[in-house]
Amino acid sequence: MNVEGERTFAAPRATVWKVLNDPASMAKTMPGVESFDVHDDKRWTANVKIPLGLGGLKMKINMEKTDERELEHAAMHIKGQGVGAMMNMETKFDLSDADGGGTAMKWAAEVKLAGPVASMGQRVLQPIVNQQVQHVLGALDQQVQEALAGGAA
Amino acid sequence: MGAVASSQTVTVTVNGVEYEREVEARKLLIHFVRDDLDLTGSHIGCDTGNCGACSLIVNGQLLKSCMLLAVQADGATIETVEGLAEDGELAALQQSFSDHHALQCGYCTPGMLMSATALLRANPSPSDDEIKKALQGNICRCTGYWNIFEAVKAASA
Amino acid sequence: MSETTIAPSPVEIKAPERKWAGQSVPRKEDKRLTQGEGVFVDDVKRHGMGYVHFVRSPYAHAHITSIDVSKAEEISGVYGTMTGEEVAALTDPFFQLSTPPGAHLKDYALAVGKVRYLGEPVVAVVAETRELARDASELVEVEYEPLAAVVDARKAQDEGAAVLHEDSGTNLMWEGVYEWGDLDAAFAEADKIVKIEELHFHRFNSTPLECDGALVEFNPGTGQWTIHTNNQFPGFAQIMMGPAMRTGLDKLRFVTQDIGGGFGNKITSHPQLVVCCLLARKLKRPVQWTEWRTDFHLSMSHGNERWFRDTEVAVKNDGTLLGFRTKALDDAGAWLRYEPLGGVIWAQVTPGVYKWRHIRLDFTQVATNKAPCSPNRGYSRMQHLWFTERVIDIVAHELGLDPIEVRKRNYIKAEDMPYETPNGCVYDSGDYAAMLDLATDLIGWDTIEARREDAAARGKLLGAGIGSTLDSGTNNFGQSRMINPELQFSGNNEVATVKLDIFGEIVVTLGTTPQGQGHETTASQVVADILGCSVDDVHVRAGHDSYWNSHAGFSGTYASQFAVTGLGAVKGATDMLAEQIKRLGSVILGGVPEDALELAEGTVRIKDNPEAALPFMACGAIINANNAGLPEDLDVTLNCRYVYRPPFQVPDLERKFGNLTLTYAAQIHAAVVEIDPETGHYEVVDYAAVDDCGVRIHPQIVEGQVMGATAQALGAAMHESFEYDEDGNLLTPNFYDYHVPHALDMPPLQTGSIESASPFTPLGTKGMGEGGGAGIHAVCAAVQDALRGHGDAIVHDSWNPYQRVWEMLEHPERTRELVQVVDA
Amino acid sequence: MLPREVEYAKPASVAEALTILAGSDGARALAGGQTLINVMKARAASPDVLVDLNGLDDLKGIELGADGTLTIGAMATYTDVVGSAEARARPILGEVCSQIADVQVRNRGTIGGNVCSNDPTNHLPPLMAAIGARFTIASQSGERTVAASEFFLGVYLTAAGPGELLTKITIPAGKHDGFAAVTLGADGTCIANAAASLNGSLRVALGCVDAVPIVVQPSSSDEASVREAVRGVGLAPPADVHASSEYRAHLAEVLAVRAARQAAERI
Repeated sequence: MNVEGERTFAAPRATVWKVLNDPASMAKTMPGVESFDVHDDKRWTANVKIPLGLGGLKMKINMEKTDERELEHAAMHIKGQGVGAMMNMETKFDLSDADGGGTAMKWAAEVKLAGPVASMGQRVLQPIVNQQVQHVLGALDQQVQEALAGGAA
Repeated sequence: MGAVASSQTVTVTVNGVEYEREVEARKLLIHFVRDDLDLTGSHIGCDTGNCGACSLIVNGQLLKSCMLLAVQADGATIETVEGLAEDGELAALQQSFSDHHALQCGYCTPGMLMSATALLRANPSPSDDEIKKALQGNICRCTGYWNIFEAVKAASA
Repeated sequence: MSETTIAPSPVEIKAPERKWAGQSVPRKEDKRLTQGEGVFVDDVKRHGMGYVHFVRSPYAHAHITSIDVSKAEEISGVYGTMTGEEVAALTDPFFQLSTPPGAHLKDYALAVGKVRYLGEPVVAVVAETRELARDASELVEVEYEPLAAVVDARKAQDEGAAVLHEDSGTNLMWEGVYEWGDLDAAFAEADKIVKIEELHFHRFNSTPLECDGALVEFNPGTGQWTIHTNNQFPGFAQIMMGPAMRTGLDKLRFVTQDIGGGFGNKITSHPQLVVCCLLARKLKRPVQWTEWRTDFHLSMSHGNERWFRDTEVAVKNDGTLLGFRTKALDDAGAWLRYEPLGGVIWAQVTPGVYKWRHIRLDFTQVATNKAPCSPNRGYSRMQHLWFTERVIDIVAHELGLDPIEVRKRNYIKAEDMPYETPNGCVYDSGDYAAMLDLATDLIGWDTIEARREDAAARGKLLGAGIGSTLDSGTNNFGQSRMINPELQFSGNNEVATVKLDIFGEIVVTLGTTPQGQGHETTASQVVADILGCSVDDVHVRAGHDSYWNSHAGFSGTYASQFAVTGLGAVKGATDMLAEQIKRLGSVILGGVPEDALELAEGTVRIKDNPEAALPFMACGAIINANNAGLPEDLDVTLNCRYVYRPPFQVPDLERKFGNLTLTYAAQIHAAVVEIDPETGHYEVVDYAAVDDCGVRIHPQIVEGQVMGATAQALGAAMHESFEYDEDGNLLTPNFYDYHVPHALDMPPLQTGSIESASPFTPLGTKGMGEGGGAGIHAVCAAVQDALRGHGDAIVHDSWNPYQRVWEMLEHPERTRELVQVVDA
Repeated sequence: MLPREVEYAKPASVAEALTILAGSDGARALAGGQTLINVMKARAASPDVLVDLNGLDDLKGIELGADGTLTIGAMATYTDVVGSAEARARPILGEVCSQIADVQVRNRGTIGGNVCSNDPTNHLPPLMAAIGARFTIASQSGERTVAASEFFLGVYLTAAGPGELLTKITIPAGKHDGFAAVTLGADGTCIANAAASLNGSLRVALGCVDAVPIVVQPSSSDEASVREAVRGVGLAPPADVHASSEYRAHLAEVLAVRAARQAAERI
């Protein structure tokens, strides 16, 4: 399924770009992140337990940056493997200066789920994916604010 | 304080016989009845609680035993299809199922009989719609239900 | 009817006086089944058995890059595992029925190197408990490299489409051209040509309530496996498994008691059975496999999905049908487990119930990344018969003719029976027009217009439709040679053994594997009539055991044949026993000639002097335990085995011509639907089913089959479909989304029947039970009728869920574009 | 059929239940289990600890206040509601509960479980949203009461979070309600549903079209206003094998009209 949207951050592009390119910050945006390892500046791994209300869904998530244009564009391949659930996600972020200051981010993701979880049915999964995406964006915003604060300090 | 444990001793009375077994908390009641108590009359036809082949009467209430943990049945009085006939004599409902050819492969029949038994206990002379509604949670793939309705109707007062 | 096939010569029916046959006696099976005392496969347990859990592919199409079972095997209570690599080392690929390219498939019991559909078994794990086996399976690490999936059969042969089987190099599995009569002449003679761009028969199956399973024991001393299973065609499973496992067929002992429904869906469990056999030998303990509902939906025996494209129908203005051309594209799924037999089975009913003589069908079967197709009630004929019924209703709709009239005008007539079809099949008997009259009377066809107005007043659209169909039974396996001339199959057979035991018990052993058809009951009726005893005196063993030596190559319960093959064998064996009892009787009763004797009241006695009678008990005792002094030349064992062999010839492979099945039961159904035009939601509000399966041994059982098949058809027409997304994920893997009919879904039903005895079978019976397709045809016709005057949409699909009906109302033009009528 | 290992506790009081729930973030309350146990069987989700609420009788009561306010304990089953004389004060409750699943499930499934699982195909979330139910949530730090708009957060997600428990649902007096659904067959899974309440102003809640029930407040119960109100929220429902996004949005509109009509006809 495809999810996309646009979001504005009250921060300069450089800050947002920094967060998007910092494995540590990105890992923190994962829902229910329990641990993460950075392999290099292009690849990192996170162990997450996605909260599904009825119980957490444990997943090992490998992220690989597949494309980037400094301050403008980044694309990532995200592969999640959990018991009874496989996730493949192609996602990209495009940054631009928002009119009225701050940074506008256009994002889009193509999410593919497989395994028993997929048998729960699209009417359940699509809203769940949307929830998780909202969570990630919220967390991203927080990371940006922290980076700003950090920068200020 | 109710102890938190991954297994416990479960005591149940099934068709008048008391059983005591140590059971994992995750074990479904239907597996407990079929595998641990060797009462294999009740069946499993799906894994989502739709088919009703595992229907049992637990403490007087008709339930699907695939959506109940065995530990939840601790202390319960359970009725299964094995308890319907008395000294080899078919109960009226069982006989009626046979008379009306309300079973073919017989796999859904135990659950079907438990649902019909629960119905006739609560409502000895149900209407056609009440019979259909009472059986809505039991799937049969052989008969198309028509003969089952007839059998239940004939067995009702 | 110029050139004729070698039609079977009519059998002189020496049926005994029918005392029991024809009566709906109480079913012998019911006493145990109503008390939960049946023995189904999952009820069979053995000391120390291990539970098998399959690790299944989460992808529709992927390379397997690595498999690591070490973590799973470390757990205490885990007995062991099996991977595709091991299977490939221990077995040979299953024998393929197809000619190339399908012949090149390397089909093993577990995925080797690649997975080709979601849910395909990849690794088997065995543990002390069911739960533990599944826990351990979660620790098996399989790395996949996903590939593009082929989901739409119409794109399977496109340039650049992913190829499932590198060994065949193409997704084309089998193709063949069938042409009979003179198409050019037919189209020249036609007034109109009706062109239908595309019709689609969807993918579903009968979802028996009990899924597959097995308990397998290996005896290292004898090298024999005992396979307790609910496979419904052990004869087929054995010939698939033996060569693959490099063992003799007698080493594969099949045991079955009760089976929780089969409907053809339990024929192709041989891959899982092989894995269980290998595990039982490897782990030196019995292993038990239970398939759960989701596993079944993901992987087991889907019914053939078929497209009919570029159809052209030659028709006269008065609705006389002359012939048709079409291109059938069949979606076999990922493996050929019984396929491509579907590529010829349809030809048993080539013209349907109609007289057209000029037919061409180009059959193409392709592989897709979906569950493998295998027989499903109505196997391959249902798809074709749906097509012929759709054609009739589309032609009537487009030419403004009455569908009833068009049917009557084109039905094969009773006086033309036995009727030789354009491809040499011989329809044994029947009166379709009389059946249609009965069906329309039952449903009150003359009141339809009034009911249509009444519904309209309630804001509903009412429509009525007819489904005519054939239930061809008793295969001539020689038709498999039209698929592959190298195959050495032809004819058919079934076995029964009847003996008179020491205390006079009459014991019957069948080769069949009944799943609710009541074989124990009907067999006892046939035996009782011949031996002049009561059905209560006849003991029919429950189930199948190849150890009993009462089976043959085609033994099993499938394809509408028990009433012919099974009961034919029972009759044959019982006639032999009766003759032996008389021979013994004539000796013991002092040399009375055998024709002066009769069997009655459990004795053999002198017709003119019933006092002089020898009870069966005495006969049994003499032969089995008290035989000193009997004449040396008295060849009597009172234990008679008979193999029924239907009268078949090998078909003419050049012309694809010959008799492909022995009997042709018929069903004519009528359905009335009511549509809510605002939502597309609809209900079947009235239904009638008329059946003709020749002589009925047990009318209640026959009616039960008609009812059950009807219910399955209603579910398939409205709700049931194995739908996949573009990545090959199955969207209907359980009973939440795969909605089978519930009690509240059933419409009022009236059944009727006529009996046209088959001239070709020992008892005048015809096999039956698969005629449910008529319900799908009837619902499609009724929906199309209800939409008349409301956009006049044409029904192109056998599956019409609410959304499709709504779309037909919103955009009828999208369906009309696919149909064209041109002057010839 | 074979859930993962799980720990089980059957507390004797709500307080005890809350203590255990607070003890582990993997702890989940087990009500009727007619959703949770199925999800566990599929191993799609796996709680670490199940806190069985069956047996907590103070969660089962159904009480009718003098002002007509109905209070339903979270552990009351559908069958309890259908058979309850008090619950008849709000007739729609029994009517809808009697349409849920089948006899066996109605005997075991609970009102609290239904709203807390908040599966998009459930009947009660839209109904509760329409009739203005309030949800009382207990935790070790006390009790709070929230409206439907704050209660339903997402699929399988509600305001009753980790360590918390829905104890009761409070429903104001009223009789002019309606409910309409399109299901698979006579009684299968809901493809779309809608609940309406016309006690004072009209509220219509749409189910199966989003992660939470979507509430619209048409200016009147006539068809045009209801359709306009539904179009106004710009539904973008999830698509599945039974309904495209477009078809589901269409059904929502039609069912909203029918539910509103039923509510209006009861005046």
